[in-house]
Amino acid sequence: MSMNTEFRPTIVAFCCNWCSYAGADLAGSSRLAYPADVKIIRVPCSCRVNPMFILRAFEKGADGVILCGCHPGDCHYSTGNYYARRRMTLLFSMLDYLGVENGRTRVEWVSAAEGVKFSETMNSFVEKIRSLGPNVRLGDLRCKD
Amino acid sequence: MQRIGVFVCHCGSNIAATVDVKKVVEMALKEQGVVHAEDYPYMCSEAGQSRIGEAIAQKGLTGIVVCSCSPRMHEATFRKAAERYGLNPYMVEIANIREHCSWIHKDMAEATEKATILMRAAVAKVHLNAPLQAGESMVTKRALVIGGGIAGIQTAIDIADAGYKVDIVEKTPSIGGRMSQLDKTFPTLDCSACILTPKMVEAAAHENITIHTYSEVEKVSGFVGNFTVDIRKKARMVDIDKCTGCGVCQEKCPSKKTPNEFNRGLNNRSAIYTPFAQAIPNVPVIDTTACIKFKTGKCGVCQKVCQAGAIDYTQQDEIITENYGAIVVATGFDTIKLDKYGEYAYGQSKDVITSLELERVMNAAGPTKGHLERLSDGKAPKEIVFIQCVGSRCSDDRGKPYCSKICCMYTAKHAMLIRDKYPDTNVTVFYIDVRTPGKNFDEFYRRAVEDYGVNYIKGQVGKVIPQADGSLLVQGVDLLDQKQILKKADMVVLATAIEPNPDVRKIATMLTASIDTNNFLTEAHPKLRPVESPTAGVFLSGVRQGPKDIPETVAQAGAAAVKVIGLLAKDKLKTNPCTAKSDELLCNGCSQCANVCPYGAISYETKLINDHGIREDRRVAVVNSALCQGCGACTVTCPSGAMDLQGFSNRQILAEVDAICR
Amino acid sequence: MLKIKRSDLGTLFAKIAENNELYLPVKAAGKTNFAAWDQDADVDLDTLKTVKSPKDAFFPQSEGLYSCDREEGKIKITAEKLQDAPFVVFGIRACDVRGIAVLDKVFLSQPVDTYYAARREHGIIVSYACGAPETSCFCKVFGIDAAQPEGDVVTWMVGEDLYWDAKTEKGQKLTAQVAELLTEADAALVAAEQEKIRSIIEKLPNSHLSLEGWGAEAAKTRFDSPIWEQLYKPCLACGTCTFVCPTCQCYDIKDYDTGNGVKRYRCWDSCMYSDFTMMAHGNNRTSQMQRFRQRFLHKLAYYPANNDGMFSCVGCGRCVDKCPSHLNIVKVIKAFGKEGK
Amino acid sequence: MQRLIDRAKALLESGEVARVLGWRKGENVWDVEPAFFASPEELSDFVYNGFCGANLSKYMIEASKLEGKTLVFLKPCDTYSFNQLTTEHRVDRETAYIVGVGCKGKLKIENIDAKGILDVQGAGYPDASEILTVKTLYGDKEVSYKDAMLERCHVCKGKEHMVYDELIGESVDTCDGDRFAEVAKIEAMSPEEKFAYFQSELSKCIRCNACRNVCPACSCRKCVFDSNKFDSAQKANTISFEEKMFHIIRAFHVAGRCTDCGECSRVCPQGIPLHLFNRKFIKDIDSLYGTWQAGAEVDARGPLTNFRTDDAEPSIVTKRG
Amino acid sequence: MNKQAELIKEISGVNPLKCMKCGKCSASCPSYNEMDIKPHQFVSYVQNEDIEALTASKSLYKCLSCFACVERCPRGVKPGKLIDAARQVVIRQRGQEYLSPDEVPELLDEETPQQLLMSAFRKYRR
Repeated sequence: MSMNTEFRPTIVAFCCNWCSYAGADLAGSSRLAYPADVKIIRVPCSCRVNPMFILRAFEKGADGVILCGCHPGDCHYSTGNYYARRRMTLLFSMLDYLGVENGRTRVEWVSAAEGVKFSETMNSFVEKIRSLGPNVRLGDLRCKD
Repeated sequence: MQRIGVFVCHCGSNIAATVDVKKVVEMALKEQGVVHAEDYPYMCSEAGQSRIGEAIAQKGLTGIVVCSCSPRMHEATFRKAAERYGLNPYMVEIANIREHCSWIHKDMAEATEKATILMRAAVAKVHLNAPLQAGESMVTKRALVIGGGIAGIQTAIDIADAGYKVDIVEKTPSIGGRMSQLDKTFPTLDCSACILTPKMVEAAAHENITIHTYSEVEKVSGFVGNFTVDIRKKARMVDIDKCTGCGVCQEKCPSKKTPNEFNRGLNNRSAIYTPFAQAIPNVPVIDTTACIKFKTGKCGVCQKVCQAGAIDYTQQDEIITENYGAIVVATGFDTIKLDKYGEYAYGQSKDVITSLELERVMNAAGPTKGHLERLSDGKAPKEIVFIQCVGSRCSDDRGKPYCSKICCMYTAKHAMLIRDKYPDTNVTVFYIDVRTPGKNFDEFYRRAVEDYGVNYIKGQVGKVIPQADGSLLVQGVDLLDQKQILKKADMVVLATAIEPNPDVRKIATMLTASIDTNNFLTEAHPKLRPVESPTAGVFLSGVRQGPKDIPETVAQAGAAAVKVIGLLAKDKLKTNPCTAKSDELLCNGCSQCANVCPYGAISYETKLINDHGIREDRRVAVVNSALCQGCGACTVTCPSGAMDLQGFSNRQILAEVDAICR
Repeated sequence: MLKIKRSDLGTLFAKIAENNELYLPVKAAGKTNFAAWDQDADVDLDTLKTVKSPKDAFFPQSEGLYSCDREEGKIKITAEKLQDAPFVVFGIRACDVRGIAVLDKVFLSQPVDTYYAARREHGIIVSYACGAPETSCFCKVFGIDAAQPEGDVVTWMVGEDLYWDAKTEKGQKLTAQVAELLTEADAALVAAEQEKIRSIIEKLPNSHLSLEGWGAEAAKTRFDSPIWEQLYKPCLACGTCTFVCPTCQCYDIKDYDTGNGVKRYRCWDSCMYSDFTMMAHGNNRTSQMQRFRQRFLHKLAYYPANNDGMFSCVGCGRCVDKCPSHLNIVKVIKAFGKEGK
Repeated sequence: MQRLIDRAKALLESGEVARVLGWRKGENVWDVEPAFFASPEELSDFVYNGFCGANLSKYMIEASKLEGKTLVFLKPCDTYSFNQLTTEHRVDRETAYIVGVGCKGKLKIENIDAKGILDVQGAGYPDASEILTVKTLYGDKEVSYKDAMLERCHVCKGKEHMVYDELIGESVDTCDGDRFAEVAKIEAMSPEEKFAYFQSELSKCIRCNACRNVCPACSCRKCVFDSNKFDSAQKANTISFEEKMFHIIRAFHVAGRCTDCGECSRVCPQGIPLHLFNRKFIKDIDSLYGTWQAGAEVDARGPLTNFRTDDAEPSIVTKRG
Repeated sequence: MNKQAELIKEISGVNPLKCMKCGKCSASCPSYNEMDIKPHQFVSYVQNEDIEALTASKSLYKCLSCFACVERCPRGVKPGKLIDAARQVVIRQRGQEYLSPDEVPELLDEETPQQLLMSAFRKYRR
């Protein structure tokens, strides 16, 4: 069989407490399945996510990292996700520049009412990561060991 | 080293049917620092909570992980339980193995593995949890109400009645606001002044209320319970203590060519004026832009005629600084400008007026002394056309996308009053929809149609064309009759959209309160916290929050007052301990964090820092934990990592990442 | 004396690599450093100084020591495997060979550093005389002869031939492995080349630095000199000088969290760093001046005091070339010389 | 150069400044070092020539803490850094007396591709010549001034000083290249090529921190890679992903604050083109959030502490291809 | 889904669902009385996908394209654009397809006033 069917990626999802984490809860209470590969870390706001967290996840073996927050304009803290958006745009662009497959990182805005969107987002993200395969290149960044 | 207890909830079969809870317990016991693990059918039950208590007592637990439903559901429950059993509530973490696991996965092995990983991440986090104490801040037992309309007055009276001091800041020379300009009120048709004036007097006479008219808020700093506000008291040029309100100065004032704001510019006033007869305080102000004395230096009539010697041309603006525990924003509304609506001929013909102008025309104290007459020639109009939704429900930039809410009702009121007083005058209303939700509202509207014969036409007006004979040709459509209508009218009244007063941005910025795309202030929650702003200690009253009529405004004013009273009744405030905290040894004082803080919670101090024996004065960031809401924007901006968020620290989140990726 | 044509060096390296790991100067992304040899390696014997010294071969920038893993509630400790296979470091210059001697005195004296000792035991040094010394070189000051390096095997490039002279038992063993590629050669040509090199060294601006006043006694006489306060000012507190230095031997021991335990490793540390020797109570050197002074007094006073007067500077001049602020040990030596203290 | 010394002497003697921050002669023409001069006599060692590339703004952080004013010589490009540091409250404008000094492009001794250099003639200021005469142990050679210039001078930000108390000397805009050409070249590569390129460059890194310590934007009292705040080790690790992490995070931390002064690339002992990281962010910021030059004005709010509600979504990275 | 209706929406760029049925278009229309289908009704015809009736309507020929309705519509529905689109549908039904931009110069004879082209561009660019 091809490797993709066996490959079980490790995926870290950072979700803001007010919208996306609640959206994930809604996906759960609506029984909208998505792969168990996704593990959610609760943060107060998407602006709490430091690029360091994302790189650290890759360093430790994650195959994909997704950040979910309130829709722009709906931030519980009014402006947090706008900062997150700029930070992540630049970070992703840098990873792309370094030759890391873009697609291993994603930002998606999911409101507390969007259980369906949360589930669909996770399904498509896992699908994407499975198609990319294991995170060799970010792993390869370990140039010496 | 923490001693951690892991409690795995079955949630009946909600979790246990998909997750092998015994296995999770078994895996938990292998984790570093886990000294106790058990499962139980309902952890959140009283019995479940007491098991946590037992384990805390017997095993000396220092940290707890509950594997259960979403923390949004029961985090508070388990934190309280921990506190009850002597553990700091912030030593509890939840692993969400229901919404994020058992409910979405079918395969037991897979779900159990994921639940184990989520448990592991929570354990890793708890290792780095620190006991957090909710902070305390003192509450200044005084409230500020910005805006002296009916909303502000009602809020102030309610707060004052509860025994707290209140200051009202009103930018015009008198309190009263929009309501004082109205003639009658729907749906009861009682006279606006008759019901408002007693309220104004009550406020003025109230021992707990201080009114600053002709004043504006200049600067706001501080936080919930501890605001410091600078108020600019504009120079009145009239000594408020000496003036007796006799009115002679206004009579004698030679400069009488200034458009009267109170009458919407429909007539003129003197340079020294009180906006209306019942003004509170009944003390005039000198409009220095119109006053001959101020323009040419020669005149001084008012000073000469004033028996009380109250006129003082040397007065200067004065800034007073006061402390408040709470601030209520009740700055009200105005009608939108109609310069983009050329088709209605507003501004081209004096006989096309807004509804608010009609209120003044109908009012006995108004420019026509209450006679309904055309402003162009003073003749009685025989044919009046009302146009609804002028600028409301409009998706382009000419108007506002929202419904202004009050127009249907006041138009019915106007139509009814006209038909009542002038039965030979025909009234036609062009409407899109008639919206009358409210007690006795639809009945009121039906009375206008059924008892007073007001002609309601479903359709809009495309154009108003002033005719050579002074009449107005109204071109509209009757959608039900499928007819285009050309109607000759003597007067056209536009139900103009309302919008928040234009100073909204300035005030919102000062208060760090957010405003929506229509410039209305945003509520902390649109349904559950409608009178609070997202900024703690700032409350919303009246149309500033959204369009509403008088009863609703008064109700909201009361609600805002209750929130203020609830706040002022406390001596101290507990603050959310999950706030940002700056490590002074690492802080560069670079101010980047303050730039992104939405709450203005970060300030800078120059402090003597002892950095491993090196003592120096350094500029360091200081977080005001009462203002900080714990979003964490600052933490990522801080390059040195000096700024961290308690409860969601860098190391805690990294520990979770590590545990998941292990 | 043996020799091999320069053009045949590829064959020689391949032959050495058959039985040994081989490290030699390789050019990658524009810079030459010691690196493992393979068929595609861009071997660079013309660059006089690799950016980093070859000390990595015996004392890697980072190396695992042991790891601790949790197993069923117990802790299992696994030591890192010691070097047990022979390896050859080819092309070490005279100064760097002396650098290894400096390290030996630190790591091979009691208590012996087993990781280093294992590498020294299995490592074979093929040194390489300097053909064209550069301005920043001052090895002569420390009694090093760039024309006659030490080592298990000493080599010279004369014209289009590499001359090969085994000096030790290890060297002879290596020579035996590659004997088929080497031919007998005339030592006189080497001697001529050596004279040429030595005459260039005489002309180098720093070849005649005076070390007067340095050595053990400097620790007392120069510690409190106000000159340090002048000298350190431009120092950026980076670790460039220490990391390119062939004799700097300080390391830090750190733990890497593997999720199920830790991997304990050591990595080079720099006395220029503010957290160098950071202890619970703080740091015993609180200012950059103190850290700066430490480095130079260590090279020129403390080390000689403990090692029979041997300086722990070998005059390679890497710090002279690489310091971002152009500070270096030559300026330090001269600054004190000027004052005559 | 004599004008600089004279002016510095005058200001020291009048007591207007307590010290002078400039450059001191080295053993050779090229190894000039940043230095503080406390008295007019010490100024005899002062030098200003083509090798005075060091950006003295960062030294002003420490100088700001000292008693009295410090006279600092800043080249046009250095003034951006000074402004940025002022914005971040790391230096105090009041304690600095800034003499904007002319610049004709600065040289990198490594760019003079010669062995055994003994002297370089023609690098003086203001009398720099277009051709440098290089005397070496192994003979003389000539190198054009332009060829020996630092990379950053080929993309010079211009000859205007952003902040100064007085100006001495003429500057030349040495810009003859496209600042973003290298970045664009890499962007156009396939992911494999990009990866291979950075892999080969970054595997040279020895974590000496010279880039960080010279960087005027990296002005943290304690770098996050030196603290335990993120469990991030400063020193070389067994797993060297840290290296890339270090450079990505460093670039990220200075994004929007980096003035593109080029010091990081100048000092890297391994010749890693570190400016390519910073410039990538600058290029992105310019194209996504509007042209931005850190340090062009004091107190301007940087792009990463700002936003527009209609900013591009991060998915633009994928869409851009 | 009705193809013609989709086509009209695509050509006009109008979303008929935005209409709040206020009738201001009909109130503004100078040709109202001449029309069998009134301007406000265009919108519901498109919404109800009754395109046949719309294209057969004489309103297509009565509309003056004065764009008063486009100008005054508070919801940006712009019935005038719908009717313009309906006209195009009629033309296409007759087999007279688009004019591609590169054909335009060929079709221009020298006698044609340039203003005609310009005014057409100006009108339809909105």
